[in-house]
Amino acid sequence: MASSVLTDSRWIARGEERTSLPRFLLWLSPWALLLALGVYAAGLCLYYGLNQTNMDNRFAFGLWIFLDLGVIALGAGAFFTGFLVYILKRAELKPILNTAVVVGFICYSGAVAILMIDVGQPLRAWFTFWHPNTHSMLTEVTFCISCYLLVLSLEYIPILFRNRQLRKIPSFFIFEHQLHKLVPVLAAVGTLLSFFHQGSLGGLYGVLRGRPFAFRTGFLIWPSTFFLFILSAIASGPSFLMLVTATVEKVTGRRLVPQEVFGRLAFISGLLLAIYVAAKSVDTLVWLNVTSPSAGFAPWQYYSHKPFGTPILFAEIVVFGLLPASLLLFRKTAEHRGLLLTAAAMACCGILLNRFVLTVQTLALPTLPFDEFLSYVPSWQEVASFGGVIAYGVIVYSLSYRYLPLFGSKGETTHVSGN
Amino acid sequence: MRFSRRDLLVWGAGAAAGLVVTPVPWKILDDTSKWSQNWPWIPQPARVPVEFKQSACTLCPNGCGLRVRMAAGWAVGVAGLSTHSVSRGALCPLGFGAHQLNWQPQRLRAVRHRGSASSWSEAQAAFAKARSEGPIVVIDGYPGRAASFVLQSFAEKQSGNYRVVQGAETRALKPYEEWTGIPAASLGYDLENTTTILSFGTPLLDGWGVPGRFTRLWSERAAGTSDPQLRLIQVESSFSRTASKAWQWIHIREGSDSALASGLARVLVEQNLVPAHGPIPAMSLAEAASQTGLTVQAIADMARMLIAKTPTLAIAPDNNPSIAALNVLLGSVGTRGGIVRRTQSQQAYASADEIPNARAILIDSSVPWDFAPQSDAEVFRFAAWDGGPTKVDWLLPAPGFLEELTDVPTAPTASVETYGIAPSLVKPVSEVQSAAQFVAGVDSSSSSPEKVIHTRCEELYRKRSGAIVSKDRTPVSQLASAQKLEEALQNGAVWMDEPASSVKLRCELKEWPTNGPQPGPGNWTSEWAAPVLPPLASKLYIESDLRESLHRGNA
Amino acid sequence: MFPGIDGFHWTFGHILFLSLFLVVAATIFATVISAVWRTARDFRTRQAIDFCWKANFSELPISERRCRHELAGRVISRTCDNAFDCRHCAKYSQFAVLPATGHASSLGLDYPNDRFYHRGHTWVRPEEDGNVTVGLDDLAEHLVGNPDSIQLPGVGDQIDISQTAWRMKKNGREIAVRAPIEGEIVELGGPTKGWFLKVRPRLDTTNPLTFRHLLTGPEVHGWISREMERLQLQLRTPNTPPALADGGTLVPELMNAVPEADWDTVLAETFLEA
Amino acid sequence: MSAARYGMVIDLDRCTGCGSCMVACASENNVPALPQATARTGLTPILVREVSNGKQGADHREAFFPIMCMHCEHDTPCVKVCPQQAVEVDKATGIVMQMPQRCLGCRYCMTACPYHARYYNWWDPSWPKGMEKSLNPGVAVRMRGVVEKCNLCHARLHSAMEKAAAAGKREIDQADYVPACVEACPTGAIHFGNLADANDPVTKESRSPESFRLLAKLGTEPKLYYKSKEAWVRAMAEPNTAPTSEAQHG
Repeated sequence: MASSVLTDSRWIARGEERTSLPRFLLWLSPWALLLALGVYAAGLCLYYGLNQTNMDNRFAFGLWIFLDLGVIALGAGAFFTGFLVYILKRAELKPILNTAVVVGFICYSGAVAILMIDVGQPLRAWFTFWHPNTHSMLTEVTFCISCYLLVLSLEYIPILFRNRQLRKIPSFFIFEHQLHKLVPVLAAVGTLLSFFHQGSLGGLYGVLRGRPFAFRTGFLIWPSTFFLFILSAIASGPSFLMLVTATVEKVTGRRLVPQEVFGRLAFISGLLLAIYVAAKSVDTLVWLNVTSPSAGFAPWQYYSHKPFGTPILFAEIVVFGLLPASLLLFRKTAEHRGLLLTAAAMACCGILLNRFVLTVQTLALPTLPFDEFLSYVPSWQEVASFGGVIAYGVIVYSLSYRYLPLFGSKGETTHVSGN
Repeated sequence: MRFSRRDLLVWGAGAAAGLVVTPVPWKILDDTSKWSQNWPWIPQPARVPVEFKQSACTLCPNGCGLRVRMAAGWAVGVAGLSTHSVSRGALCPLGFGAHQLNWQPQRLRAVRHRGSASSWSEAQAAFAKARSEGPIVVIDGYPGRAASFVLQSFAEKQSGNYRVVQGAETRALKPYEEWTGIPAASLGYDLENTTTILSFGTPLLDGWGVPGRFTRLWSERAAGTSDPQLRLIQVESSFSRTASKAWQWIHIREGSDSALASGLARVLVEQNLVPAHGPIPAMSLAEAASQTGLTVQAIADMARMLIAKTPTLAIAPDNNPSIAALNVLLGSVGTRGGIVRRTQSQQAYASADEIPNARAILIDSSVPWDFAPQSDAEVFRFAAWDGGPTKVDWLLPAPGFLEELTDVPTAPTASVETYGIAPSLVKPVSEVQSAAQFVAGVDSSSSSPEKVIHTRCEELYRKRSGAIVSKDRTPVSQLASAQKLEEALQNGAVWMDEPASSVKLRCELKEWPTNGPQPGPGNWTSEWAAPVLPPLASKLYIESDLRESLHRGNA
Repeated sequence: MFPGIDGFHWTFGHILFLSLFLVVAATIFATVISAVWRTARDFRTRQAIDFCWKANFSELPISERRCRHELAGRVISRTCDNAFDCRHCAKYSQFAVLPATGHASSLGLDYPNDRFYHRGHTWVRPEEDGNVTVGLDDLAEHLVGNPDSIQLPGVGDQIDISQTAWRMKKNGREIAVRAPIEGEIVELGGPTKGWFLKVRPRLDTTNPLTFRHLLTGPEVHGWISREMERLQLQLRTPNTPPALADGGTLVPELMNAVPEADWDTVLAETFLEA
Repeated sequence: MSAARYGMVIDLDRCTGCGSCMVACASENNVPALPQATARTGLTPILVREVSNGKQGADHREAFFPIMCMHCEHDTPCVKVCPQQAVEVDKATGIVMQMPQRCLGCRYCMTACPYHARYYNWWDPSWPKGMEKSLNPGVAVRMRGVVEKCNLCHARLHSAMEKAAAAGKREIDQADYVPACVEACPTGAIHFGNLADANDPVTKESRSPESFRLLAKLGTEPKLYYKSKEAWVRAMAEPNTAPTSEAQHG
């Protein structure tokens, strides 16, 4: 059969219509190009060193750290959904679970990949496990992220093995089944890890006594940002899942998850976001009136620099915080798809903005009285690697969507108890 | 029995699991990190014992004492020699990186004839021919050295001519040479005994003279006190490092230094602040005020400031007669704390500004690179570094930093005669010759620097005046032999003459000088003869906004 | 790189951190290992194969999982929850005694009464020598017609109920035919012989349990008619008229006759592929 | 050897901003001179910064702040954040030590340092042909991709200790241990000493009312003091009272 040469129907789950292979490849090709560019840029950075970037001694962290914090926050949907489904037994969210896992896997693996380029001596990265400095938030981050990435890949395996051809291999099939029965354990571990490193990512900047703009007091060894990050992450995670699912539904033009799932996610996201905004506002007030002055810094010192004036603070808390929160909590919103997605998008932007402020603005602001406000523009290598990660995400997701039962497929919802 | 896909998987998994418990992956992990810790392409200094040697910096005529850290026969670090009685352990920033100069890519390593590669023998031949055909002019940038003596005597033998390119610091003393008949080279500033210094944009705290001399003096007597024993008044049109540290900074219009000097002179005379003698400047006070941008009152106050605490000394960065005249008016010429004459009299040198007809011109490596002789004679130019395009005929590689034995005559601004020796500590990186060695090669009758140094030491010993100063001070009269003296100098000691006898110089000033030659703005490296700067110096000034960008070779 | 070097010293923090790390790592590791171990165990106890079938069965569309008694019209509606293995079905005997209301119209297909039928469209016919022959039923024959290739197991191999008995290729599609009966293969046949395998059943043919799980009598016709309906729907393509027109008799070499149909689904549901 | 707390008092009224300390430091510590480096990517373990009182014309004044690692004592920001103990406070000397061979170049410590006194090796260190012969044998060259900073010329302390050991002494002779910048300063503006020794002149000086520390309110207890008679210079201790900051925020 001539058509069978250019067809992969044998790999696509039976009864699922997918676009033809050539069209699929056509869709992938631009992303593949972007990925290739990203890999090339990353190669340059690894071979010639970080002089390929526009980072410098004052701007020691740049676009990449912002990206890492951002995607990991958005990827929080994975562990949080797992937490809701397996620990809190919210079965109605099951349809979204596989997508959550895949998205989480993409976000975390992408972040780790970028981190490996970002450090000057990747070959020594493992030292952290041998000479851990237990006072460092980064140790906590390294440890949690690497473990959680492992967990995510394990959670990804069952989905992978449910591919139509792979499942025909008995050993795969049985292993998938057995592993799937143990996934709640992984979900529990993952939840623990994620809660911690989402927090320690916030702590990363919160502990910087030398950077009064970021420094926060807190509870025990954890600055307030530790808790704010957890909150904001689990608030934005579901919103991001909604965005992804809705986008896929738009691209493929078919209904993938029942409407009530959206409603549920919207409510959860909105509720958490509202709590976050409240907490964030309190934290900001305490910081501006107590923490910062006691370090010898007056608030006007932070917000008198263009373009980082008070509007950015307003945008972070009100425009991209309070507004989407109330929208998502508003029942009617869930029925109106466009509005719902706008709200979700705003929530995600809010979180990204928060990460941006904490990473970039912190470094741009002067600390010494004779410092000047610094600006930084990433080099094409940085941007390209950034794009590479996005392309990687799109490709992995597209492949998963095409060949794996992502949305409440057979075998996911009803699983026979083996003997 | 068939080998099924399942078996393959099981086997693979088993192998992977097994590998983890073997030392292999851990060993690899460890080795990769070790490798990253000493990448083969990163140079590491060999762990060899270090020793310290004394010498002096001859890159400019101030001859600061050096404490050189040596390893495996190479200089691996430079610091000031704290026992050095002139520089007192201080160096200019350029000195601290000087040990890397010899390795600069701009280092001259081979003879070049009109841009193309040549050899010493060809250069010798060409020079011998020129010598047989006509007079040879020799140009020196650092007079008074043993090498200078060799060059000068050679030039005179050639019925030629010995000319000197003098630095701004020596040029600044020219007016006094005119008026007193004492050669500028034997005049100096008695900084140690002065109380008020009026500096007209002179970079006193920024590499002027022997850096250690004034900076140490300033930090002992002036720094950080509102009423210093040493009052430094800096007159400058733009804010300089010296101005920032001065007791007073007088902000005047650019190029109005002479006007201010005249203005001050008028006030001093008209208000009888000084015993009025000599001419009065033609310029009115109002005129001076309008030129400088100061008020009449300000100038008057300043004049009083000058006589409030005497002795007062006005210092110009370069040849400026009005400022010199102000010193005369203040009675600061030939008095304690003013312009003094050093005991030993130097000769007056003819300037290289105009050059008599000659068959060939020999330029010593001490002459600044940008010096271009106004002559069509064949030019033999010695230099340790290539400072860029030049239209000389012969470019001859000279010894670089610490590569030759030389002596250190008295520094241009010094108030006391000194003599030191800078032994050569490192071997040249290529086949080099100093101008003195070169002429000796051509004219067997001419002496060598080594011999001259030797004789000079014997002379000093015979005179029995002054003392050898290092950690402690030993009068020459107490030394056992000239040999001992030379050895001491070889090891970083300095011979110092008795302090200047403050005999009042007869200084006739016919009329108040009209604006003399206006000095160009002196860069902080202007006394630095080498056309390149130590890489670290230029690097750090690029990596900090501390200095104006350096338009020098590699800077 | 080891304690004692580079000024490495143990602190309480290390112990805490490393033990925490090890606990988590151990948990993850244990999870994987136990999954692997359970997998291995399932293979050891031969439950794996059985389980695969059960899993696949559970993923068949409901219409494919009707209970034989419903097919026979003994009950109104019932889904099989025993993977078509009536031998262990508690309900079997209760329903088996009820009268069948199914009518016997063979829809132009040949389903002789001398044999038992498996839902994977194979039949079993007891022979005089106490063995049984296994073959494709008429519907399957019509679909596949003349296969491009056949891959039979070897004599002496064991086959298991509902596991793959043999494989066939047609138009580049692989078809795994499910075994209707368990036993040892004693002789190989082929299309020409009219049967594919001769099997010595594990229990002898007189044992009622040997054929209990297979369809017979009225059940067959109920089943076939539903299968025909399914084909009817699946083979209808927008532009072509119903392939089973002319009174619904199947044309031979159906796969060649209607190439544009979704044969993936048709074959999968016919031969009970998940 | 009883624990020392090495520190400095820098007399800003004496600092003429000549930069000798920077050159001496770079030479002592084998810092490469790379043409690609800029003011923001260079390696300047000690960096002299120019500060003005923000006034114009005749009232304009300037001072020079030599900035280097302040060797903070109380939860030292860089030590706290380093994930793998590549930075440690040497108990015996109070010197904040950076171990380049342990550093993975994450640069977290650089974001943590309020003084921007830490520098990253953005390039492979390299020298013109032959110039590697001029490297200081006492100090290892750092590889690309790691962070470095002032360690108070630890190599010099090391040789001083060796010398003491050879002489059979337990305490080093303070005269044998003088960091390169201190040695280099032509006006003697940098005073180095042991703050743990109450009789050390530097200890006394550090307590004078004219002495101050930058960003002291951050509570990191830096061991580097500055000293000036000028009120506007002392105001630099406080970011929000510093004259230049108004100029910035005009």
